[in-house]
Amino acid sequence: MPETFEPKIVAFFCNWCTYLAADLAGTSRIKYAPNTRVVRVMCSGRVDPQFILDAFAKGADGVLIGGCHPGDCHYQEGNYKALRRFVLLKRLVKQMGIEEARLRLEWISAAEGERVKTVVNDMVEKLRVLGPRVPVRQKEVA
Amino acid sequence: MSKANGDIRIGVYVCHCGTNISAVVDVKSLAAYGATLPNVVVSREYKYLCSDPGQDLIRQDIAERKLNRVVVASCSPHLHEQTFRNALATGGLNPFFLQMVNIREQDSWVTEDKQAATRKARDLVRAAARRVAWNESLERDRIPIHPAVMVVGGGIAGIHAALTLANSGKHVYLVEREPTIGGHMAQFDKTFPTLDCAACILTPKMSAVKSHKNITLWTYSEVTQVDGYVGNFKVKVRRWPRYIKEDLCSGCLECLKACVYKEAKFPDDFNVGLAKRKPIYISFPQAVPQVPVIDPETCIQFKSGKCKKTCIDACGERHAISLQMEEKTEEVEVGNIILATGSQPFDARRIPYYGYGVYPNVYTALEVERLVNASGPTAGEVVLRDGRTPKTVGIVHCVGSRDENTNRWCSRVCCMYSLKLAHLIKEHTGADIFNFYIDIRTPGKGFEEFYQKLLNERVHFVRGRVAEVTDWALDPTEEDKLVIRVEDTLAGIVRRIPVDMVVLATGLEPQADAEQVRRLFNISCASGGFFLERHPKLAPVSTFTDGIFLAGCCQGPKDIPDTVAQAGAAAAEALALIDAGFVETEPNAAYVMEEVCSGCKTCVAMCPFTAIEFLQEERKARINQAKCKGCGTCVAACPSGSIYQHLFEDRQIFEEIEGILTNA
Amino acid sequence: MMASTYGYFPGCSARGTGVAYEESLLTLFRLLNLSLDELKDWNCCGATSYMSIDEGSAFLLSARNLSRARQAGHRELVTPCSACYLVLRKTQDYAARYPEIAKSVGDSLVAANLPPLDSVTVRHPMEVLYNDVGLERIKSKVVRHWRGGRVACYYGCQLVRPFAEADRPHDPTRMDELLQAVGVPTIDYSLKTKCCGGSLTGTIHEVGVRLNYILLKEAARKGAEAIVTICPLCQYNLDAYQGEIRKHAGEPLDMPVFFFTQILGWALGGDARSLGLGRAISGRRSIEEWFSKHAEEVESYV
Amino acid sequence: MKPKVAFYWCASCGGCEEAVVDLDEKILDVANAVDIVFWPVALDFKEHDVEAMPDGSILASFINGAIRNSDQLKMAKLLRAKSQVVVAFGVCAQLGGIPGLANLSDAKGIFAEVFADGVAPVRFYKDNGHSLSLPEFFDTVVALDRVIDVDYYVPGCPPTPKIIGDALGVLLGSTLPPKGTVLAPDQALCEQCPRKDTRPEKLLLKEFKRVHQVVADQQTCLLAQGLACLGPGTRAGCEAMCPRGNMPCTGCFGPTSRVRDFGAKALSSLASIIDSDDEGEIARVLDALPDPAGTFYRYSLPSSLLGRRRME
Amino acid sequence: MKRLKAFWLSTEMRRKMKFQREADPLWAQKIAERPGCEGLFSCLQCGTCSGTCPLSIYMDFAPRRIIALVREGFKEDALSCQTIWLCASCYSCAVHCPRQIHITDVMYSLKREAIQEKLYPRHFPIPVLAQEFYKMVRRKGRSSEFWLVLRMAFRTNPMQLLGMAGTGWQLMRTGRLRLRQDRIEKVKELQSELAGREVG
Repeated sequence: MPETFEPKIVAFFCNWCTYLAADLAGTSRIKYAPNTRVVRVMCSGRVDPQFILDAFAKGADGVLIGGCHPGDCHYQEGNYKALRRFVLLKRLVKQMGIEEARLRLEWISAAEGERVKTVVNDMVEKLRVLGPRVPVRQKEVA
Repeated sequence: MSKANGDIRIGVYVCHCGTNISAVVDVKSLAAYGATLPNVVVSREYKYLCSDPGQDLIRQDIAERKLNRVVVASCSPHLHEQTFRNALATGGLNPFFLQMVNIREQDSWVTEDKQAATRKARDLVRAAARRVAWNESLERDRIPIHPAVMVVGGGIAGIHAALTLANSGKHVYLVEREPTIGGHMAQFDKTFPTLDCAACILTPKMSAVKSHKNITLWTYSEVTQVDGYVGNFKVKVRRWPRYIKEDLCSGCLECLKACVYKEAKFPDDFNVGLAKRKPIYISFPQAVPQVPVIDPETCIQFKSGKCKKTCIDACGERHAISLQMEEKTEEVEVGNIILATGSQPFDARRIPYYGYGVYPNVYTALEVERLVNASGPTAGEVVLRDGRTPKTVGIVHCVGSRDENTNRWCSRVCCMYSLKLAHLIKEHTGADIFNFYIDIRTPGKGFEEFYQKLLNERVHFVRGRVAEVTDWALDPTEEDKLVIRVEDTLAGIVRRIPVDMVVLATGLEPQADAEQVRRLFNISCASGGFFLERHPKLAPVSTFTDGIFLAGCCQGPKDIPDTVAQAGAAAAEALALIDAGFVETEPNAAYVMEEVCSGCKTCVAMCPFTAIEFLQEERKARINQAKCKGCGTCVAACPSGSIYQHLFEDRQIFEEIEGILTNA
Repeated sequence: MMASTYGYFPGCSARGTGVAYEESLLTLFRLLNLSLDELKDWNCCGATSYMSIDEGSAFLLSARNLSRARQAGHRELVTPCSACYLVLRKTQDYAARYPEIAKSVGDSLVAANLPPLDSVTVRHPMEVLYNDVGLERIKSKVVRHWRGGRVACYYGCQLVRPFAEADRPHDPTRMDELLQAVGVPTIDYSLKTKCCGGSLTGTIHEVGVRLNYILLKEAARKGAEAIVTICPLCQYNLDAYQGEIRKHAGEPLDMPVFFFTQILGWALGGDARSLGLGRAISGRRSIEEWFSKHAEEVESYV
Repeated sequence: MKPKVAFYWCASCGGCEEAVVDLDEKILDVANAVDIVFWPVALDFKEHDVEAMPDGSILASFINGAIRNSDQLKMAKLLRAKSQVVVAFGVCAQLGGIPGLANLSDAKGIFAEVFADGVAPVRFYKDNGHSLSLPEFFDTVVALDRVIDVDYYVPGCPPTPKIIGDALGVLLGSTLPPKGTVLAPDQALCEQCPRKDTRPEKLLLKEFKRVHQVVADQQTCLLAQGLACLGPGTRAGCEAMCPRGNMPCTGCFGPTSRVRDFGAKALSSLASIIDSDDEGEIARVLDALPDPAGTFYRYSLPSSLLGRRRME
Repeated sequence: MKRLKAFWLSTEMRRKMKFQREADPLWAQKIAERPGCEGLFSCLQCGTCSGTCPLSIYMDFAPRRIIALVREGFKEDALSCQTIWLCASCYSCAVHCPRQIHITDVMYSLKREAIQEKLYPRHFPIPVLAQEFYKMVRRKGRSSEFWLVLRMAFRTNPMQLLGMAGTGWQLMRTGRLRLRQDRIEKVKELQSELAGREVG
């Protein structure tokens, strides 16, 4: 275990933009924090809020959703659905005492390998400041 | 959990990818770790899994170790998922029992810390092993391919692609925005490095297009809407009225002579403003089609309605001119689309300190192309706007290229066309010519030889990016001249060089409306705005949207040879699909568990492809498998969890998350 | 229309060679009933020379002034000196871009119990006149009309460089537009953003003087009868060494070098004294020659 | 002899007890069919009577209410031991229910809130030789199956007479359903809603309304009228009582078996139909749902994926 | 640069060569990490900076060559040259550079380095002026042109004052020469803030 806290980020990347951006970052050998674990979905619209809460419940320090820029969705509108759910989910998650910075939605196009780096590094920085999440399940009765 | 889905026997395969992965990720320990995971019966690492022996390894284990699930930890699924699915299929296993783990693009290539990289790989393999247990056996659907092809853009790329397809007997719709095809190449005089005349090699192809029975040519037209998907796109094309009936016009051009404007007096786009044209005009003598256009902006009849309409009289009983002509829309079905929408030259005004638009004797390269062109405004004479012949000429390279303040990329063609123009100007005027360059790039066939030729022609080459083009004079020899201030980096001195004419070698950039076009065809742009190819090496003319291909400068700056080669490749890709007759789709469609659907209709509004229909008598939703594109938005929206998605079942994703987060 | 009271940071040279700039600036702003509230006990901005020795504390010097401005309740701090303008802005820019700088500066401010380096916009009079007052309003207030020839607007370097927002870096035009608004014709002056050498005239004298010689000569060559500046140091350099240039280059050079505030101020009815017009070294012709004498009757029309 | 059954009441409002009584004349059939050995709210049996029974001697215990203190925990474990079948009766026992909303706070927070600056209860109290003690009050409320093994669930707040009747029928019937079954249809409520057909096929909402703001039309789909009706995500079984009473469904029957987190799913489906693609606009529309947790987890917070608010 | 006088040569020759051991790549790295110097290694040696610099024509190494020297780690040459001091920080290079390198800030870093390492050209007036300016501001909180020039002159070549007399008189006449040295009220506070930051 490294002495500096290494947050674990579960990232849901859409197949057509953000996942490709992450691939591009690779082919361009852009180095960024190794803290993300990408779950590939066809569209950010597929990301069921259950997935996000499940990730938090199982101890993820942060959840990152990556989709195509507004208007660029490979499926025309999926990213808007993702946005609508995200806005509401963010409020719920806040009520559940999970800090803003832990849940993030980013539009990253297939061309923006560099942006994957900036977003991930920035998120890792913020999560380091917040420190590890105590998975709620541990603090319970019986 | 495994039992829940039958007896699971997983094989885990870790690829070194030479040293691409193994140099950062500890593949040995990773494979060893894989072996410890539940349901894993075999776990191996291998140098190149995508190679035949690599795939055999997998096929063997399927046969001998009775594997029914396979996890491959290697590169991005976008690169080799297909390869390994085939391996499974040929090994006698349903290809969709494969789960890929991306430990190259998204791990070894982006991580410095080896331990961290290996940790990441372990998590991902663990997740995949859990997920794959829930993968199911699936079948692909086949979509028939409509044999017709649409080519968008009538430059050399579009022309070549169209002809290639047409010659193989496929019908082609060639759509061009301008009144004529030919694109930028038609504006050039000679082409580097062979100096053969552009017109001589282009115009025959242009007329071939016109006369080809398999090509429907729509000039002065624009694609406005694209629906459907690979195999059967429905495309709407807007055709602006040119006020002259193509089928009736014989191209005699009498109407031009007859126009009430005796003198041409409106800026001529084709000659980049260096010449004038009449309200009724033809772009250039060899234009295809040989049909004039009337510009309603400048035509008296359109502006005031008080014109003698001498053009109509001149046309006589042909009645080809019809001022009532209206815009119309064509709608066609095609199986594939080739985008050859080209690029535009960088606007030199964006670099004020080079004085374009301020000092009349600063020209862009394209303007000079017209000046040196025999059929150009000066009939090939290189003269300044004030009629003088330049005695000294400075050619400034990398204008709007390799510059973080404008465009970052190298435009690839400027070095060579600058050399070409240097040669031509010297040939025409005998002027003393200075090239100001950062690096001379001559990687093409015969390019370096051409560079050598120019050195021998005593053209000056000053290595240094020009700091400014200015008119302030420090001594009498600089009076009334343009002074180029530059560091001669090789001599290590700052120089002031007075010249009569400055040529700005402007770079290439995406068309102004590339962004709209991209959205229209639902493809991506690379940084910089050129269209993004599916893979820079392995799929250079494909896009991430099946059935849409790229040719020419819309994909990135390139010269004519490369453009033509790419156009051919794009045509071949389209032909491959057409001749196969069908494409197989990814079986990732969503489906409704009708017996438990409560018919709340939430999903119906989710689908942009109207794939979800509400069955009136059953009062339940149903998803049309052919129409569904597999985004899964409805799955996430279904409030009672009654919609599922092949390849991306909730269960599979939950397992993946669990796998990532269960510490081990 | 923005707040018409601005914080005011004169800069050291305003109390020396650039005194005429401050005089004319204050007069002009009074004529436009904008008030400038001088920063209490302001200190050196930490300009070029200082920064060459120690950047960290240079930023701190700027930060003090900025945070003082906040303390005095100002959102906007006007400084006429290009160097001060650039350094103050650079400080903000670097504090924003580099956490380490933000921290070291921030800590020192806290230590000196000053408010944190808060959002104060550093502005230059030229851009204030252009944006907040506007050409139209200035036009409407003209009471004296220009009769002289064309002038060269010289912006100098630092006002339009990286950290600035005063105008376009490669071809600024706002000073020209302001002067044209009061009826003063300007030449198109290719050297308008070339450097005057700053303190070079005091150190490597010959080099400094040559730079200014080029500026003056080109202005003359383009038919300018005067140069108008926006920076105290530029004005000093261009103004003070013409005699020397006459001697060495043998050029018949005696060109007035105004501050743009002097021209505008006079056009709007300020008097020569309060505009510091008597403080010129070169081209000491009386300002009346440049403007119509019939100010009064013109006034009656306005 | 008649099979023995027990009823017990943990953290709940007592509505579930009422529901049993609401069976009216049917209660007699029940009474005839079974022998009620423990029912604190109605019959005078004591804890030690239960302790005295041999393990497994009770056929079925119907436990309602969530677990939020040590006494309830003890009783739940006791009844588990004595019973062959334990039925989580009502949504509180099933998912945590209304009391479960306490998980947005914790013991300290709640006491501070409830007893404000009044006298806060102490667990142990001694006074000249006499001593009193209160059960431990947990920070976190949990559903019954988090503390003991539960065989069946009867959803609802409270379970409707029909549901109870059916449940009893099933339990007394010859073949028992698989363990863990929720004794209600595994479909969403729209199926039973009289307004179902009035929902337009493509429903998108520009705004949400709150019940006190509008008098809803009697016929048309409440969601279509802008009321945040959770029927589409809620298990059927109540015959759409609330919608019939012109009130939107609040989800007391919990999710279907295919949904892991009722709130997350309900939230997802509701947000998905907002008719805007602009973040600001979306946020504005959602301001009409000021308390997401309370809205979507009204009955299921303890059994949601997160279970409770993170404790500082 | 080693001078050598060979018997068969009538004139003195200079050997211009660098041994790699003279290079200090770590130092280059250090400079590149300074605020404003990030772009250092992205320089493509196009010479725009030198071309646009109003003073490059007087420099021993034009800006482009300074960048080249720095990133190859030739500390000695980069710090002991006059170039960095001739930079009047007009930022022309910075706004023209096609790699958006803040060359002016690189120059600043080098100046500071040169002062710390005591490598700056001793009697070259500019660093002297800078140091005097620095001291003055630390002492008084403001600068005074008059005293500044005076001090600088004394430390370099007092004779030049004669040359300045004319201009001085002109300024006096027009009331632009302020003999009194301003001093801010809270100068103590200022000094305490600057304390512990002395350099050079």
